[in-house]
Amino acid sequence: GGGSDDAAGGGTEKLTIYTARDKKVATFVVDKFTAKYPEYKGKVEVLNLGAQEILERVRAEKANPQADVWWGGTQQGLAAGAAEDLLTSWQPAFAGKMDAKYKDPEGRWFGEILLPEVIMYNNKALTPEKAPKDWDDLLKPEWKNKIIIRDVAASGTMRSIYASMIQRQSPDGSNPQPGYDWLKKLDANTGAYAANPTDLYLKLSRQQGVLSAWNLQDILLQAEQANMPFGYVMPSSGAPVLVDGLAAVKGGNSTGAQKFIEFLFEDSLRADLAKDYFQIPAVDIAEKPEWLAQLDLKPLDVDWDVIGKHETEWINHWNSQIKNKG
Amino acid sequence: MSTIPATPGAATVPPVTEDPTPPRARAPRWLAGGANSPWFPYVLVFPLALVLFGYVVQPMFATFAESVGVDGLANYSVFLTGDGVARSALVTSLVISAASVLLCGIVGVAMAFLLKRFSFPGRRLIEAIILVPAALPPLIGAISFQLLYSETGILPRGLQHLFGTEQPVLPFTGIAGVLVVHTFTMYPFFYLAASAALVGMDPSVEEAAYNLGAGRVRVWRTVLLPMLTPALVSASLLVFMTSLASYTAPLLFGVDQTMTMQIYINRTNGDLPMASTYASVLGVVSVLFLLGMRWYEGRRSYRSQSKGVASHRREITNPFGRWLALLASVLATGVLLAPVGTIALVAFSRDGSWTTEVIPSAYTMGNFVTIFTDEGAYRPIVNSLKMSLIATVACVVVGVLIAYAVRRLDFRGRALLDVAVMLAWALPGTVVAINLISAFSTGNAFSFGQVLIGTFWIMPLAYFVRFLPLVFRSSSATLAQLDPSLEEAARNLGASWWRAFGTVTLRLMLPGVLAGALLAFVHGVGEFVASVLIYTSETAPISVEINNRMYSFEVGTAAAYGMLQVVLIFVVMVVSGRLESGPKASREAARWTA
Amino acid sequence: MIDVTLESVSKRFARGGDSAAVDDVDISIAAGEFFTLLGPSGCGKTTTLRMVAGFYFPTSGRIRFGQEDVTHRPPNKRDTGMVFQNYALFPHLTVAQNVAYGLKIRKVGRAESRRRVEEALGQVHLAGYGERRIDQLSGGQQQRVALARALVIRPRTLLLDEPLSNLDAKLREETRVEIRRIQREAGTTSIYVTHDQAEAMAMSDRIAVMESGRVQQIGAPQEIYHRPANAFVARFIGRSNVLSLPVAAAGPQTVTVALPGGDQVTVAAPAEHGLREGATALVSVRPEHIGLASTTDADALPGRVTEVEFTGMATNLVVDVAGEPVQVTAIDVPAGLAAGDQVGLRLPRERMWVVRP
Amino acid sequence: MIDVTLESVSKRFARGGDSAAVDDVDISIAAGEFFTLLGPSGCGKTTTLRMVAGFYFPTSGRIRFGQEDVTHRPPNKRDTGMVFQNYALFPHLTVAQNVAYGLKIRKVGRAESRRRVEEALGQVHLAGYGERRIDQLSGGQQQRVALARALVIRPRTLLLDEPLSNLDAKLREETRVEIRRIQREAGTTSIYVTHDQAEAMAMSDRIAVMESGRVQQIGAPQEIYHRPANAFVARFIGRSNVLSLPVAAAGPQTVTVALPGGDQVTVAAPAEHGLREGATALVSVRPEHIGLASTTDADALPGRVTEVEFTGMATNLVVDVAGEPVQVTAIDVPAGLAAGDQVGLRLPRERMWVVRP
Ligand SMILES: Nc1ncnc2c1ncn2[C@@H]1O[C@H](COP(=O)(O)OP(=O)(O)OP(=O)(O)O)[C@@H](O)[C@H]1O
Ligand SMILES: Nc1ncnc2c1ncn2[C@@H]1O[C@H](COP(=O)(O)OP(=O)(O)OP(=O)(O)O)[C@@H](O)[C@H]1O
Ligand SMILES: [Fe+3]
Ligand SMILES: [Mg+2]
Ligand SMILES: [Mg+2]
Repeated sequence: GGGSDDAAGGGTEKLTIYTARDKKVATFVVDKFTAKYPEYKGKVEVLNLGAQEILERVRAEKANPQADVWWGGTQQGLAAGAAEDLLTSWQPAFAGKMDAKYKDPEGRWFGEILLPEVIMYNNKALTPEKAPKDWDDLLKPEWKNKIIIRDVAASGTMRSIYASMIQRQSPDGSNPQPGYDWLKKLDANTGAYAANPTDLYLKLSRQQGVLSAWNLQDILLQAEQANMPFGYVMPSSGAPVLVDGLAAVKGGNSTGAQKFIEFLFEDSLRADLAKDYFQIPAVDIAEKPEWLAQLDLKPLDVDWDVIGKHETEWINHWNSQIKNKG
Repeated sequence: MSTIPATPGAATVPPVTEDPTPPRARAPRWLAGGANSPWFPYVLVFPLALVLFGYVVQPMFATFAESVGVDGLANYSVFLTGDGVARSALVTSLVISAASVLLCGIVGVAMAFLLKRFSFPGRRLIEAIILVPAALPPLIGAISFQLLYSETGILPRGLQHLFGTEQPVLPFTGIAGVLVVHTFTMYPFFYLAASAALVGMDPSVEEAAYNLGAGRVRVWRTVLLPMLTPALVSASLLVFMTSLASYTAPLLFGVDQTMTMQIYINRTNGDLPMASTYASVLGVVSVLFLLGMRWYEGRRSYRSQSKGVASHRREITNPFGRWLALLASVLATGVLLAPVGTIALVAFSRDGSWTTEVIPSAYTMGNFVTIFTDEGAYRPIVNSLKMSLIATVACVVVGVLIAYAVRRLDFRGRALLDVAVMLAWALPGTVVAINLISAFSTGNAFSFGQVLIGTFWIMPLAYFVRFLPLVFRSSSATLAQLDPSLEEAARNLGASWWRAFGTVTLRLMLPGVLAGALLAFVHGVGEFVASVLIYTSETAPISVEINNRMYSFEVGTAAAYGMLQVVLIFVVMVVSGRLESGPKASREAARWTA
Repeated sequence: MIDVTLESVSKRFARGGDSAAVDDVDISIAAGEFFTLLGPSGCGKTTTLRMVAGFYFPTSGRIRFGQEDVTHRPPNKRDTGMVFQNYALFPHLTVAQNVAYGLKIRKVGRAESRRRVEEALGQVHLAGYGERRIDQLSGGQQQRVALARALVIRPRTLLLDEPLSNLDAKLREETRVEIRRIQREAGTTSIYVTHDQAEAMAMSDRIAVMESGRVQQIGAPQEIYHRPANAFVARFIGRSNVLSLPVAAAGPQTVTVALPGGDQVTVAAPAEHGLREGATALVSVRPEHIGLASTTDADALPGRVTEVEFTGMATNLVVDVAGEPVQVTAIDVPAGLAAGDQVGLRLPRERMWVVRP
Repeated sequence: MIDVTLESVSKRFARGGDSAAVDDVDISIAAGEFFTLLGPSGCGKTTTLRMVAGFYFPTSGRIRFGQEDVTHRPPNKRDTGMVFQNYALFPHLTVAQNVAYGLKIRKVGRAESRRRVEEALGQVHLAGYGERRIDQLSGGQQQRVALARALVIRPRTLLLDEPLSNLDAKLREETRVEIRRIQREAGTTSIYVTHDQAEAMAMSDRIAVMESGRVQQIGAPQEIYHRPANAFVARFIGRSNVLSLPVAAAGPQTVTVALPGGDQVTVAAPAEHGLREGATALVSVRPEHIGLASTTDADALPGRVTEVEFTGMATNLVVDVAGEPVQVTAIDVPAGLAAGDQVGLRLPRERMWVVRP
């Protein structure tokens, strides 16, 4: 049996969280949570998984859900979960403050943090001045084989960036060709595709390439906490902003799950996470850390509905016709 | 399984079959009647078949059903038409697998020959480290190869510095890189199988070939290798299927048009039927390969037909050969240990201190301090050990029996049983795990009515299903060499089938069984893809821990964990090396080099 | 009392060609009897033995021990002790452990077991070899371990498949006396396979001669030797001349045949020989029963020596008599007898016997 | 011309106990000679053969082929064809492929190879078995394949380790004639190990009798048979009575001994027998040379029959003569002779011979 039927003494049920967040973040948050709600002390079980694995697991466990909270997932992933009827629909207190584009209209999932996708560079190899200023600069011949890209098809983040690049040039998604051409040129400049984030960081830090496209939070985390030689450029035409969200799993311990999710959106916690873990909250918070206050976030105008409709087709096309062919 | 079955699983009750004999002989006969009663095979095999059917075959069919669920066989047509991705993925996967088999075969058999046929200083040590590459934690392992051989790797960069060239020298990329990783991590399949077989082989046959004028190479080609066929077939199957289902290596070396990558991509796309289609094709290819190999092996007999017992008696006085063997082994060891050394470098280097340098510039013990000060540090290690051990024991018990049944007993459906066991190995771990989740989310007959999801037992069960083929195959290979008249002699002297099996057959199969058990254990400790889908916070294995560290780019501590795993497996190797042969293997080799 | 019965037992191998390895064999062996299977290589001796031991199931027919049908009884329930033609020694056990294996299964106590193992090793002249590994023994020594292993358990039935084939004459003789002694003392029913006819003759109570899976004759050694049922048995057991001679007259139990020289002799024949005057009778006569005589002897058939072979105890000759080669074994041969010499042969009519084709 | 020479060759096994398996053996074999090693089980025959084949290196001593020292030459460079005592057939090859193996290595063309394989299989009576798998053959059939495999390559030296031990008498005889024929035709030097003395006598040019790793006597069959060097050889080759008799007088090449009854006989003795009057001489006499006589015969030694054994061709008796058991083999035994009967024995003085202890 899972969390739901293991009702323990004291009336508090076990709370199982599947999270794609960094282990440190998860530990930090859960500690605060149990500090505030002592009845959950020793009752919270956190499993660290990849975003894709959470989807797989929740999907496979549908008949007898084990998880209560799905914490950390792309908009697409969560939407897929919602579509497969895996998620609870509810309206938390913070939902009202949240921009509609960051949440599911039926309340099955909510955005937690915003992930602007920016240009990343190795700051030992390049000065900020020499680094490209906008997306189109990446296509310049001087960057030939200097770009490392986290392999696209298997990464939610990258799929969103690439789809945005296509949608940018065809707002209604009817003509992906200009986007394809653009990506083909990018492919020509791409020296290698990295297998996973770690691989990307390694390749970039070891200067197999010097440029990439990546999310702001991780760039800052790596630079500050892991001593990596990374810097970022906010593209002048704007950065696609992804939403990373969370949800309560249907059939799980919904009391605990909802309590936890509400807790996550508390102002002070958000501020701490923003300060220490470079998170950009999806709802506005009162006191912003310095970096966030200074951040000149310029969102690229992306229509996620259009992307949602075409992403599979576009990425499959890219994967089979463009990748390594430019 | 902990509790009383809610539904009486057929496997738990002795099968009630109509008994054709008079009641007098009835009671113990189904057990003691032994291998001679015409329906003994079914008694032995029935529970096994049930387990396999429940855990492997039926989920496999479910996968197949999903692939044809919506639009029939349309999904399969992409392998014939489509934009070619499917077809080229299939071709790439096949090419990589075939090449891996070849390379692993060469390396593994050569090492087996060196270590089992020559005695030289340090041989025991090399025997102990020889399995370490297989023990590399999946993610770290592949990354260590990258750190070694890729464009930014130690070797190409080192050579670049040495020769002062513009570009790194001799980097491995793409398929070549994948093959390097495969060769290094999978040659132990061949090594273990071939060494077990060499030990069990009738030496006089080799002498006969020399006597008829065959030179050393020729003897190898025409006698030794053919006589090793069961072992080689077993290893080929394992390597082929592993390569086919290999995921990390192609991923890291950017070979994305492989079957497994396509499965992953299609899952990410949310196109589950298509993913299932790929998985089914993978299964079908594996089964075809298996059937081909079975046929190939079945054409001949490999049992010693000699009278009496011959011992290795050929002696080599040529010291040259001995030193050459030593040299070759030292070289091989260096190459084998290089990835481990790389992990050690990472583990001991300060985060961020190793970028463009050939080797890290600053060192620290910090990573080890970090993992050991973490309060739950030992938990994953203990978990992995415990779960692998349980699974390995189960694999040995069941695997050996199935091997016996398939090799020695005559019953309908032998080939089917063989295929059923191997299927679990042919399928990607993710698929197996998902099948298990579906099977055990709710109680059903195959789980004895138990919901296993979220419990401890699901993990060993997954390892058991996945690694059963390892023990099964290598046991089966040694059994092929064994003269059945030894077992007959024991029976004749009054031993029941079980006793004869235990005291003679099993004892003589031991090298192969141990080899398989070792492989199962090592793989169990490193298992990630299935574990990550079914572990709970209580049962988090070491691989998940490593992955979490990798995920947060704590490469240093991940490597430190990796080192722990390697050391652990090294210890197991040394212990089992003692167990397996004691002084006997050395004696064997010594006789050859007296 | 009948102890082991084979009732029209046949065995066909899936890939053994068309013919059966053992073909409709009927044998009954009395309790305590020493029964020998004799026959050319590949005639089905081992196959028969293995069916009795329970390693093969007859394709058809039944096997009984006493009254019980054991056709499908597992080997370990048959209490047979078998010496395998290929020894089938346990390579992972020492000599003593090999021999002790069956005792251990019979739960014989340690001390008793030790004593019996030592005794058995002594019986096969391997005292002191107990601690050796099997692969440190010579071929003959291995064979003796196999024998000791079967003897030591004192089984109800002993099945011995050429247990002495790799031993020297001296040892073989000693060992066969030992086997016989043990077997007699315990009253063990024994089925013995050998290719050594002298051995078969000397040891057996009865012998079955097989050919191509079929039993040709069953009888006491003397009977088989002196009254072979057919030409095959006559030729196979010992050496024998089977002469084709025209029948001059036929009685109920005798036949009168014409010798090459023209003389007629009356020789014994089986009751239903079915020969008539003018037919050709096959008459068997043993080489050692033919006497050498000088060419001048009127009673003797004249012939020319074509081959001379010295075998130690005796000399074998082949003598051409009117175109038919006749084998003769003689102990006292005229010194210097060589191929080409003329000799006379004396045929012993009382030792001649008509056989069936 | 000397073809194979063993020069004080010894072989000790690491774990073979204290004594050497082969101990200071000196043998020279002429080209084309058929040389036989004879000796009890475990005496070192196989070990010697394996050193010649190159599978063991002598612990000391040298082996030469012609003038060349081959002590350390690898086995595949020696051009010997060996029949292994344990057959050592390739289980993964068919019968025909087994036989063809050596031909393939010698690069014999396909057609020629096929022809020769068929011929060789015919020679061992296995025509038609070419496509069988080895595990589908009987023991004797396997042995014949091993033989064919060695014969077919027509090696420079044939090494045959009990190649006929599992064949029936008939087949053995035919096969040994075949071996001899092939060997003679090609002039192949052959070393043959057998435990069958009749075989050794009939086939060999010379025989070496070994015991406990040492050579006891080397000589032509007749010589070994009639003039055994010592009591061991006398007893081992054929059956022999070695009587201990008091020396009445000693000549340079003869010794006069007193028989149990009191009669004296003068018998041949080796030149350096070193016996004096009053010493005890060992006198060997073969059972088959002793004649049976009636008890009334004055020339005959009286004795009492203690054992009677029928062996087909002859009857073996043990006769007690003044307390000493004397073995007698007779072909014509009075009907109904049984243990306890009194008989007379006639000792043939010209066939008696003094042996060394
Ligand atoms: N590998 C070994 N280690 C130790 N002793 C051995 C080894 N091989 C043989 N021996 C011993 O050496 C002696 C000679 O053995 P060998 O095989 O030459 O005998 P053999 O004359 O061929 O006997 P048989 O007629 O029984 O085959 C035997 O006493 C045997 O026990
Ligand atoms: N497994 C088998 N498959 C096919 N044929 C077989 C098999 N085993 C034996 N045979 C054949 O059956 C016949 C009888 O074999 P068996 O072993 O009983 O002979 P045998 O009388 O013991 O001969 P030998 O004296 O040579 O040992 C032989 O012709 C043999 O080739
Ligand atoms: Fe539960
Ligand atoms: Mg046989
Ligand atoms: Mg021998």
